[in-house]
Amino acid sequence: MSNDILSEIKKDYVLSKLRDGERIDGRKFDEFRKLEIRTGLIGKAEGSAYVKLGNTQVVVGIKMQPGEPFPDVPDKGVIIVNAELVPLASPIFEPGPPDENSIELARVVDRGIRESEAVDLSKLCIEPGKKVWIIFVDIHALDDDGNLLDASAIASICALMNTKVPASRFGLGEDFDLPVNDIPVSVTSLIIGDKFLVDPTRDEMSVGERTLTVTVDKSDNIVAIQKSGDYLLSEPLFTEVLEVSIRASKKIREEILRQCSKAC
Amino acid sequence: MSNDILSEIKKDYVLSKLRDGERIDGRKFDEFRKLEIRTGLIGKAEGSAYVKLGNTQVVVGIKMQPGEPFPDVPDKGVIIVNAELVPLASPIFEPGPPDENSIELARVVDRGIRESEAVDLSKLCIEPGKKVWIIFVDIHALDDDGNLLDASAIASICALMNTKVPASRFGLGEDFDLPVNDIPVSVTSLIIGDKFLVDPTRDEMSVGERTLTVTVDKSDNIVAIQKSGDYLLSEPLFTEVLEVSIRASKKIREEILRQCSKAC
Amino acid sequence: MSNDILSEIKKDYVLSKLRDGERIDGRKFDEFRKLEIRTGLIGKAEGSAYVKLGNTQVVVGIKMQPGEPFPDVPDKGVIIVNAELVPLASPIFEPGPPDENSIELARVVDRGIRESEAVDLSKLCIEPGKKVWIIFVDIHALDDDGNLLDASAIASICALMNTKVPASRFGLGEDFDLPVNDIPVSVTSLIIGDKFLVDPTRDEMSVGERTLTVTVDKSDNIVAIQKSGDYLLSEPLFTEVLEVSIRASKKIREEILRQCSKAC
Amino acid sequence: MSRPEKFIIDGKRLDGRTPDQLRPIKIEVDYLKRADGSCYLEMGKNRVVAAVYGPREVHPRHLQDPTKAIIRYRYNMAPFSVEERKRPGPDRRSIEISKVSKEAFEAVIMKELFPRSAIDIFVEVLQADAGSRTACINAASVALVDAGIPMKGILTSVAVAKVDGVLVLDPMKEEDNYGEADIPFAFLIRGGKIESIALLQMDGKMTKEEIKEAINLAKKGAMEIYQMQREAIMKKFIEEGENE
Amino acid sequence: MSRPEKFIIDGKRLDGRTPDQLRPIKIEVDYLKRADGSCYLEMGKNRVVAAVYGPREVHPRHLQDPTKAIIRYRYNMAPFSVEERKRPGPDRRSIEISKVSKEAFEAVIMKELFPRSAIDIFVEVLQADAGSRTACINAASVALVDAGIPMKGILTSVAVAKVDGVLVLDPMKEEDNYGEADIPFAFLIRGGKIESIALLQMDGKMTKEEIKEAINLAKKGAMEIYQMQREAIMKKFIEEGENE
Amino acid sequence: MSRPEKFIIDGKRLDGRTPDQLRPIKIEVDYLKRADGSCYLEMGKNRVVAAVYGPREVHPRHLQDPTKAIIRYRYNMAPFSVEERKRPGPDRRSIEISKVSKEAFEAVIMKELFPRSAIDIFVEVLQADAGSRTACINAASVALVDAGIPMKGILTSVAVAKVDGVLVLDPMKEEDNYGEADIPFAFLIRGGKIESIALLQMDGKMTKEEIKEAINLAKKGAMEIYQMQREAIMKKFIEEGENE
Repeated sequence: MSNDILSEIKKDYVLSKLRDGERIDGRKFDEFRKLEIRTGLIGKAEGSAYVKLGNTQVVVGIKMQPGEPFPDVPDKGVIIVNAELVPLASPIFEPGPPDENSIELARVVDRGIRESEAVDLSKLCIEPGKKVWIIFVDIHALDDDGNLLDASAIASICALMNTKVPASRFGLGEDFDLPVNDIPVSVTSLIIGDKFLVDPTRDEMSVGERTLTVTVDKSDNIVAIQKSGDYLLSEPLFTEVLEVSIRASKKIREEILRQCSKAC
Repeated sequence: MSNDILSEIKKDYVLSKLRDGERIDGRKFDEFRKLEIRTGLIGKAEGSAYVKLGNTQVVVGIKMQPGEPFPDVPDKGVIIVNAELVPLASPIFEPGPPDENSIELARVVDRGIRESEAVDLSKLCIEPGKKVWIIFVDIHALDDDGNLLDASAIASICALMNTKVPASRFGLGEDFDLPVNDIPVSVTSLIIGDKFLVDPTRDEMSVGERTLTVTVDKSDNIVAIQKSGDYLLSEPLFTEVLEVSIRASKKIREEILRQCSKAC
Repeated sequence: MSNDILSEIKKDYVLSKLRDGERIDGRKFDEFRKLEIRTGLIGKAEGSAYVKLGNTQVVVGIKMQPGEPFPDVPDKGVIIVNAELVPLASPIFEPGPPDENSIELARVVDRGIRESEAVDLSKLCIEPGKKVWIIFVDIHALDDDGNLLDASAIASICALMNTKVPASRFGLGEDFDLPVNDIPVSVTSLIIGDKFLVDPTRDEMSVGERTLTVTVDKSDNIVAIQKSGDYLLSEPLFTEVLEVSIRASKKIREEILRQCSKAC
Repeated sequence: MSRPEKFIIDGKRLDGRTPDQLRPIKIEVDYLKRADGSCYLEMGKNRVVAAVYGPREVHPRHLQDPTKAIIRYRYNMAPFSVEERKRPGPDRRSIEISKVSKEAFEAVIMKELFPRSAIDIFVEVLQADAGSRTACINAASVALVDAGIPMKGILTSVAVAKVDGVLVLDPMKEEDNYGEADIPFAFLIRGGKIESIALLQMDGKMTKEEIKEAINLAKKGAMEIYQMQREAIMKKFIEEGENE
Repeated sequence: MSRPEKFIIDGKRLDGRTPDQLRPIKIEVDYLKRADGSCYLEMGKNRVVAAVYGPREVHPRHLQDPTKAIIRYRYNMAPFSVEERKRPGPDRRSIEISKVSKEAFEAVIMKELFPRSAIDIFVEVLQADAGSRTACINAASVALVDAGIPMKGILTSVAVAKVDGVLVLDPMKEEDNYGEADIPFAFLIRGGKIESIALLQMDGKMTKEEIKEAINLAKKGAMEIYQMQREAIMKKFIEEGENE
Repeated sequence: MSRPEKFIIDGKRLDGRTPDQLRPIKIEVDYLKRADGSCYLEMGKNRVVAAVYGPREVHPRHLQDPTKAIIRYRYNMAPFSVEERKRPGPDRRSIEISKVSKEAFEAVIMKELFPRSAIDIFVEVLQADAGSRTACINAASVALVDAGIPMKGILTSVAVAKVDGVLVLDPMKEEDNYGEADIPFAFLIRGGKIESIALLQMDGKMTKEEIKEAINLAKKGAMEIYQMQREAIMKKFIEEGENE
């Protein structure tokens, strides 16, 4: 119960600040929190990345193994994205099979990677129609202080950029770098009436979990959109979010390149 | 709560009518509701049938694919009957894996088809001991206004009669009609004390879910019986239900042939 | 609720007896209840044993079939131990998938068999890396009057000693006796403060489910230990339990040999 | 096992029985300590154990019925009870058997005497032969009496099969698997007389005349089983009397 | 099905439609007896049935919301609705569709009027073509009106795809599978006018200009569907009037 | 990985350690924001994170204990934590580890102070080396202190293995997989002294004398780990002090 009151107070504070044109942590409306990326920390994985976005923390590990292709694309590798919102990461996450929120998160991250054609799947065919590389992208939440989705998307692409295909382990020649051609960046905005805030914190989310995620590729194409939450979105606001998301995505991509090229 | 009262009133009404020798909808004791059959409405299925029995509606779709035979009958096709009592069809159905009622329904329908040898499974062997045709009969309830079982059994056999074996899709020669040799008809009676009513409606079922289902083949053999519900059945009543079921099954079979030959 | 009171009274009784240096059923602290073993009662199983330890009853059945070896031990058979604490055996067992208690029981029994190398798995290879014998040890509780674990362990090894490998059924030559080289015996003690009681009954367990299980092979090696329950164990007590367990295991092993050689 | 060429030779079945003969039956009452009532039963190669718990509190509260006890029945097969190891947990067949068996007992237990409570009947099949559901009902009946649950009478169950056109009582595996039809019955027996049918299923092919004939054969078998159930219960009470 | 070489030939799509043309739509209101509101809808080869139950009591009590009704939405595909038999039960795709569809309806249903209760929306896909989620939302909208649930307006849903660089309305299977992008929309229509976006997803590749263009195309299609939803509802009320 | 021919050469283990030497350990307190207490810990190649939530309300009400807090412990491995991808969700091994770890903490947490509430301990294994259960207990201990949960002392955990007949402290993967025995311990340390054993398991083959020897070796290792746990906690408090 006391949680409800606390949440009510937070909500009022966020809204009153917003009326003054400010965010509670002083950021600009289109500004992400501090981003920290570390790759390669999980030696047993083919690739891995730890991302800290403000206080939100997530680890992504990549495992690869040979397997069967989809019948309709017999000469391409397969990507499977899975997210575990383990109860360690938030008082509201529960143990058990993935719920609608973790499934949505995994699927939106998946669409960003897939539709930007970030991974060159045609280079992951071992024997057409029979054997291709399967890539498991496992998102493991550690601390959900808001916007786990964008943090997960960043960690996923960084982990992929950091991945070595373990060919030798399976007697399939020498290991090689996973071919990554694009860096899709998802930008999630919290919608509050006719305003919006990019990369919301958990405290900001207390005004209502109403978000719009726009994923952008390196050529400024939109590759995925997800409206999430029980709200009505006006067309002008949508247009504005689109513009801002494209701009914000560029900055994040630069940050990824800066931190990841160093790390990889 | 108010549902309990409504149900109590319905029950009294059914019983008082019954004392006058009448059914609430004016039908005779051994009379089915109006039966409407449509086949072929699901183009993506190998066979399909929609059945409306009074206000009870059900759709059955048939899918076929090559698979392994049972070890003890290596040269025969396999039939798998599955029923989904989805929550759309009744306020008392719940989402989730099949409960005892949907399992019982599927298994009684299955026994009617199997024991009447309605489908000539010996013509569904592709390679003895290795590969035979698997027939999935999926019963999908739409509206349960009583006696979903008989409606499902009718829809199942009609869908089978309407099925084309998709041999060409699997590179196994030309498509051919599924060989159907019999039309088993299940007749469900509601048992009320020492009386019974054939093809009960949901309102009639309010007196207690106590039924006896007798499935009859075209030669008047009994091929399946299922007593369902917490009641004691006297031998004379059972004998009477048997007789009436055989008679009623003939009429339904004629109706199936009339509507289905037109449709198929 | 009344169960709580009953349980409280039992607890007081056990503790007051204990202060007088006695057990409620008059046994010595290191004494097992009467042990009765019958083997071969399940003709459809490859091996089976019924064990009655006091009023605790359990049946173990062994089924064997060819299957794949573990990749890291390609030339050895595989043992899988599974326990079903079915609700028939105790008012507190619930239907459903194995809970932490049945998993722990199965795994401790498994470790005793595995680590004592009781079954010569190297004689169970059919084709190295491809096909070995899989042994399913299924523990089926009938009546849990305390110490189901030791009763299960005894029944498991007796069933294995009683097992014929069904080679002929799978066209793999003649049936032969499962090669069993050791008789691991698990000894479970109930820990009560700085005292302990071997082979506790359900009534004795009312003082708190705090046990220490020590499994001993025929050469007096310890092959498995499991501390179970929310208590702190002092080093001197642990040492004492070790000594007593070794002694007690010898007696049980003799009893097994006496009853089983007769039976097998 | 493969289909035998003939099921009946010189009036005798494959196991030497006449068509109207039961398999050997063994019944032991009060087999378990923890259960409120229990029974071990063999019927041919069937080996089953039944336990009754209750009347007792219903735990997920919303399952309580304020007017009567709820009856639960769980038919479960041990993994080693059949030729090919069965994966633990209920399958569709077990769920159906549990349902119709539960309904049979609901019709005879005086459940109105115990509102808000549950009577749990658990049967474990340690070894399954043909007719395990009938063996379980027979064991459960005895366990209910042992638990002191008031009933309108006792349930006694037996099946009839048709093989080579002949009706046979209490079919064995081959008759069940390759026969032309199988009907399991459970009857309510009160005052030593069969009163009505509590469980009835059938699959196969039979004329209505054959079905009527099957009932008579089943009733004959049921009366014999009933005597054995009675004796087993009596024996327990006599022993208890002697022990006092 | 394999990728067609060209999607648009002489300004016509593979099924003969122009880029801004909908597939044929058929709507039947009050299709089910037991549900409080229902609708059968065809949209191309999609065949879907929607049912609404409620406002009704929420059963696992702790799910109740003391300030408003909870909305539940279950999108479910029949096993035979797709080329390869689908295993019964919800998969990840169905769960995501159910979530975003539920949220769209949460935004328009006046749920504050029914505290502590539930409004259940069930949609069954009997046959799936491209755009089954949009067909289901259109059917669910009509079923909600049929059930008399107060809403801010009606939801109307349609998708736009991009094929061969051209935006097309209400894509068919080939366009959906092999096209360059797909955006399903649901709009709130009130007083005959599109007010806002209730559902929006997208995958593929589009410039922001194309997305704006797609909205306009979708709005055109939505207005046409809205007219058909309206007519179907009107027809029912007229028939009911006549029957009185 | 295959069995090494020898585990100890010239008194050194495969990774260069002496038999009584621990792997490198790194501990970071207060690693997570949302949890009430947390800890990141490395022990060899183990990388684990522990979080503590509580005392907090118990949600399925009937799980509440009116006399004390219930303790829940969930040991969970990330799918990428091991060589071959692990399917998400608890397996039998994780369930057993969670049980014995929970019981160890139940014995030291002063749970009577928080009736009706729950204290949840979650540990995630991001990378698993040998001894991940001991690493998790060490991390969980620190997280409990960080959360301010009153305990009788601190739990410190380490394993001892037997390889080539020699007892070695804190075994690495090869020693664990191919060694002759493995004993994980957790000790209660109070006032800087080891008081008793809170967790104890063993598999392999050991004489009772070897087991006694193993305890002494484990106690030596535990005291070293305890110092590191203490320092990590101290460091946090000093930093907090400085920040004020």
